[in-house]
Amino acid sequence: MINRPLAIAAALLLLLLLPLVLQGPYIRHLFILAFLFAIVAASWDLTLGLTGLFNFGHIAFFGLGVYTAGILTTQAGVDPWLVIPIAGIVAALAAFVVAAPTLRLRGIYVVLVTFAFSQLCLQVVMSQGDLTGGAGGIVRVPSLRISDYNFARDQRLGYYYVSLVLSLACIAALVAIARSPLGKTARAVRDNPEYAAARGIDQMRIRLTMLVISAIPTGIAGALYCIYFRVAAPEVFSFSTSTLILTMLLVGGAGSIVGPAVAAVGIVMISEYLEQFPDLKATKHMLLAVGIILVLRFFPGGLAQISANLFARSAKTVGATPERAP
Amino acid sequence: MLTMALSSAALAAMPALAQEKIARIGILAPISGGAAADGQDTQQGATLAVEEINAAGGVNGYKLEIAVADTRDLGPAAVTSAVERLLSDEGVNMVMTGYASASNFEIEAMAEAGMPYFLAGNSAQTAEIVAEAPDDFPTIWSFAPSYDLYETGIMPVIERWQSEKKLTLANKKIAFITSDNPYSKSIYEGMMEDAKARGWEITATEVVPFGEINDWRAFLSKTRQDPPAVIVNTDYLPGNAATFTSQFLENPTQSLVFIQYAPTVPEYLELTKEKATGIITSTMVGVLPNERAAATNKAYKARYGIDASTYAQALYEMVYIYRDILAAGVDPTDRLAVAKAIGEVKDRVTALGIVSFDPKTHLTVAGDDFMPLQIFQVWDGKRVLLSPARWADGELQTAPWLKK
Amino acid sequence: MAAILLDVGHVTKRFGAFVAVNDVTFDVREGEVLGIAGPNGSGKSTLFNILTGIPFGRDAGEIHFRGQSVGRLKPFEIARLGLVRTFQKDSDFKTLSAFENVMMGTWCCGPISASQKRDLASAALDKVGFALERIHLTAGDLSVFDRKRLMIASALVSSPHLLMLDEPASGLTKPEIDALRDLLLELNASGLTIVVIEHVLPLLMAVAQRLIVLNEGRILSQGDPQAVVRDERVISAYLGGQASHAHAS
Amino acid sequence: MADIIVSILVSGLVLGSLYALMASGLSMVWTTLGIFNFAHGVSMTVGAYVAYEIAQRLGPDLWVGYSILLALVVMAAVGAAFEYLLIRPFYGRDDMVLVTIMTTLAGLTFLENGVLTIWGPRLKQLEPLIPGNISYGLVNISRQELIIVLVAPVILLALFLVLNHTQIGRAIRAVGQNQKSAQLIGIPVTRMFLVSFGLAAALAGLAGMLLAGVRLMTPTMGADPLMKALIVVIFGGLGSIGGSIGAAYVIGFLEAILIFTVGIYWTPSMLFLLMVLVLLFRPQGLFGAKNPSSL
Repeated sequence: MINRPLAIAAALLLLLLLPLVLQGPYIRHLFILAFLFAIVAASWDLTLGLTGLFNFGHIAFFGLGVYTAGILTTQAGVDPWLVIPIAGIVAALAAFVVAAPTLRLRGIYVVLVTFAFSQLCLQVVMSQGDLTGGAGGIVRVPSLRISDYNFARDQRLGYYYVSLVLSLACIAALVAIARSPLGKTARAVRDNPEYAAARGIDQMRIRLTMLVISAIPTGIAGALYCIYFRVAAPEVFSFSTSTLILTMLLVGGAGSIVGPAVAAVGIVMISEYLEQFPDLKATKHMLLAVGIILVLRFFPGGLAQISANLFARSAKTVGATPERAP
Repeated sequence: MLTMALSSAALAAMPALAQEKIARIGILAPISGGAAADGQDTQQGATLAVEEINAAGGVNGYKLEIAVADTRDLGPAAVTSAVERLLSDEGVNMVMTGYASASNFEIEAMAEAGMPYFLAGNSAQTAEIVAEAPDDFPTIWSFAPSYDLYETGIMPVIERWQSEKKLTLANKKIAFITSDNPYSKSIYEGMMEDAKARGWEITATEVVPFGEINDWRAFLSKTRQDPPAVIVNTDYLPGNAATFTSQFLENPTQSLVFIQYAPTVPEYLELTKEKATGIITSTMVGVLPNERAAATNKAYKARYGIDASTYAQALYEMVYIYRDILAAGVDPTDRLAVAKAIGEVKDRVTALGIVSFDPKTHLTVAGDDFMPLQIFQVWDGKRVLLSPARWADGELQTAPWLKK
Repeated sequence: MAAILLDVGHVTKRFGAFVAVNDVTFDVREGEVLGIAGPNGSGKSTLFNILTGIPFGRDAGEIHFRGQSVGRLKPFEIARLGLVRTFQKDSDFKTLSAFENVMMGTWCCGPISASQKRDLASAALDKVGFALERIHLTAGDLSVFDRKRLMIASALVSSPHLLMLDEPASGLTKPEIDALRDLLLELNASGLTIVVIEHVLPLLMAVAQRLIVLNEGRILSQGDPQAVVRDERVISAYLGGQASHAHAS
Repeated sequence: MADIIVSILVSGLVLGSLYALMASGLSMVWTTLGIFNFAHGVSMTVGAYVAYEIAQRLGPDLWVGYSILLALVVMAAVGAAFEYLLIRPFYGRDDMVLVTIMTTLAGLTFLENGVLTIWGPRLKQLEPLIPGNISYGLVNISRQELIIVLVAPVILLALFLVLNHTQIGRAIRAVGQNQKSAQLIGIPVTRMFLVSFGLAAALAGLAGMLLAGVRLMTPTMGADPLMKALIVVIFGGLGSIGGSIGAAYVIGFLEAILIFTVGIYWTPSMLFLLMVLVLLFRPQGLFGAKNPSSL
């Protein structure tokens, strides 16, 4: 039997010490990338997994965060630290706007509208070249600094800790929300919308709230992504970015919040591992696709399910088998 | 999984076998994803050069080796990961690319790591990053020259043809179309400015989104309302250019047709075959009809079965520049010395022009005696260089759809 | 005579050409248990659906609850007025624990503190006789009867004015049905007004003070349960149809 | 002016025909299985490359004859295999809609990169069935496009006849309307899924083969048509094959008109915006029956 709080504490300690053990920017960079994607995957899970809202435009909130940071820092001279929270607010506002038409719809229609929204964002970014740099994007985004300490010149140590802290904070907040009465109500709406309505639950409001909440960490991650890479590029809105994050979400286990975050780390590492074999060329993407399908096929609940089995095995055997009607 | 990634990273970073000194060149290229054709050229051009050099016994006691990093969709995450992978490889002390991203943003990471970085990507973007403080970017060198000549170099040539009676134009009207990317759009705007200053009347303009365009007919119909003597399309994607050509020919007007860059790509010629005969194009990062280019192309075709594109030729030249630097005794691990030696290359004849560097922008110098603005006409599935005169291998002919 | 709690006048619901509920008029009086019976497809559940707006409203007719028209209200607003229903199937939030299932009923309670909500939920669980040691189990893992009890408990949390039960006995064993009967009688005795749709006639006969029988979307007969079941039209509708299936499980 | 109107008509017809071929398959899969197949666009890509391969091996002269049929058979098999491997294992799961979105996306990644691996990144082109252009009065059209305009309605009519007048067609429609009842009356429901996926892939493949004669082939050539098919299916109403076909021509003409009036630049945005508006005010689509939120 594994002690869960202990396992979490050990994992956190490992993450804190890791960059000190593993020198050099490469591995730190991979973790930074993984942490940023973990925020996006976990917050997407809040709507898609936990609330059952078929939001497929989540990547738009991320992209808006990226471009908010890019535009404000390069064109308005706003401090990069400051744009991180601002991007969260901008994304939340965007979520509010997209919610209006979306929440009246259900199922696949929500998929289509939200997906259309993310495509629309891409079109707007591409067409407003003077502001967004169009297809080329925005370069020379200033990096984070604390007085004279430049985060761009420390072998990515500073960014490692900033993104680690931000992602832990965001994920902790998301988990807290998932466990709050609001989060439980969202699950109730997902599990059984008609029953939820019959208990006086205003689904539109719950969905709206969750959509807006989930946009905030996503926008924040987008801003940090932009500042870290020092570029805002239209690829963040692309189909492949969406697919990548969605993979993390489902492989991690929809609705579990932490699962997608852990999967983000795993998938970034696996896909980077495959890069060690340049001869694979495009077949590495094929291997990943097969892997995804196998996970979905044999572990329907994703990593979260595997870990739940691991942690709960002893508890289950004690005899909590539910009574069944004869 | 993590340990796997770590251990193989460590493996990759292990010093090569002791008995043979290896100088590894990092190549950034989009091996998978939408730009994979360019990525293939980039990789193959470099590989050919390395194979030749090694077959000739290496250079100054070193064998060359290539480490390719895939920039996938050219997005920030993929590019930066590829850059970091190369930077983490202790054997890599030189990185080259055709282009690694749309904005060349990776230049900053390369500069911070002190890595010699030789790129042929959009020089306007490179200059935007480097030119403000070139001393902060001692290791960054662009094989592509400044693109300013595109804006002012083409209209004079057209007017010269007219005055030399090689070309009869019915009027002094011109129509422009571009796709929305920094490269095409700045050429579009610059050429339009130049045409206006020279007294041309602009009859139609349009900006199309960057990406695959399947229907140019709307713009072509617009031009037909008031047929201009010249139609300029500055979109640079070969597939789009092929579609543009065939749709123009469905109902051609009496116009000289100029398409920026794309017709210099071998695929364009292959796809359009004799259909494109008469089309005018220009490039400053293009393969000249010189002996060097022909020799490389021959070797390349023997090795890969296709013609060497600009990126293949450019990477081939970059590797040979690097070879000569090592041959001159520069230690490949002394990155600053290698970078400095690149910047000092002077009047070197390559398949793409004569290479010297401008210390202010770190770009190659542009001009007829340096990296020239090459103006071609497509004829029977081949490119005929018309300008500059120094390299020209043919004369302007009247396009088949034009009445003599 | 007791006050009218729910007043239903000439309600109609069509699906294309099919009229599921056809010009139905009845009322529910405070403190009574009204039974609604009828063969499959007679419009019982549809009637419940249009009264609560879940998942759809009526096409024509008037519905007044405690004097207020509910025709334009959203389902959750109707529930918050104190008209609370259960469902025949899908009777749980399957990933929530038993206790959390019941807590969902507190959305109808108005602004009260979290601890008050928990107290109300515990009281409701107690009232339906749900075993305390099972309150942390996931609802999806519970027995049918436990889930039915949870659904009733979650309805009771907010002390509704009217409880509408949609075939509460379906899927239950004989002893469970007896327990359910006792529960309903107990609830009614404490003053709760109940409308119950049921196939299982003995249960209805045991708890209902009035009975309505629907057939093909219309009210066939209504009034005293004993009189209604002796009504010729009812007998022919039932025997011609579903009587033998009345005890499905 | 007259020539512009003629141009709009011609381009609208060409676009509409292609969209109809794409959207009918997408809509059929949606109707029968209730899933949205993100890999539908890549079926078109694979179709074009398979035809290219056959033309390379058997020679372009044979292309008109059985090569097309052979390519269509291959595509139907690809579609059926896709259903068998990526959809069937997830059928009946609570989160099926979500999971199949992911599996079809994974299928898209797999096939797109498979094409890239097998045929390489370079642009390719199929020999047109009949090369050259036709000019008749104000009409200028390439012969290949004329073929598209003529063939699409024939194929779609055949599809209509198959769905309405053959046993298998009626079975597919029955499954689409009510799976349980279909099962009860003895229709092999899962086999119908296979058939409908195979048919959809063959239709998309045909669109790809026809298109590859006028445009260029790249491994990502299916992405844009998928987006268009998506818009078309929404306009026509998810789950209405006839509606989708009607909407395909409406969108084709609309796109042609928009390109000539507001320009190519804003056309995609306008179409997407229009799609959002349609979803808001008529979620059942322009031609769909009023049955929203079937999920």
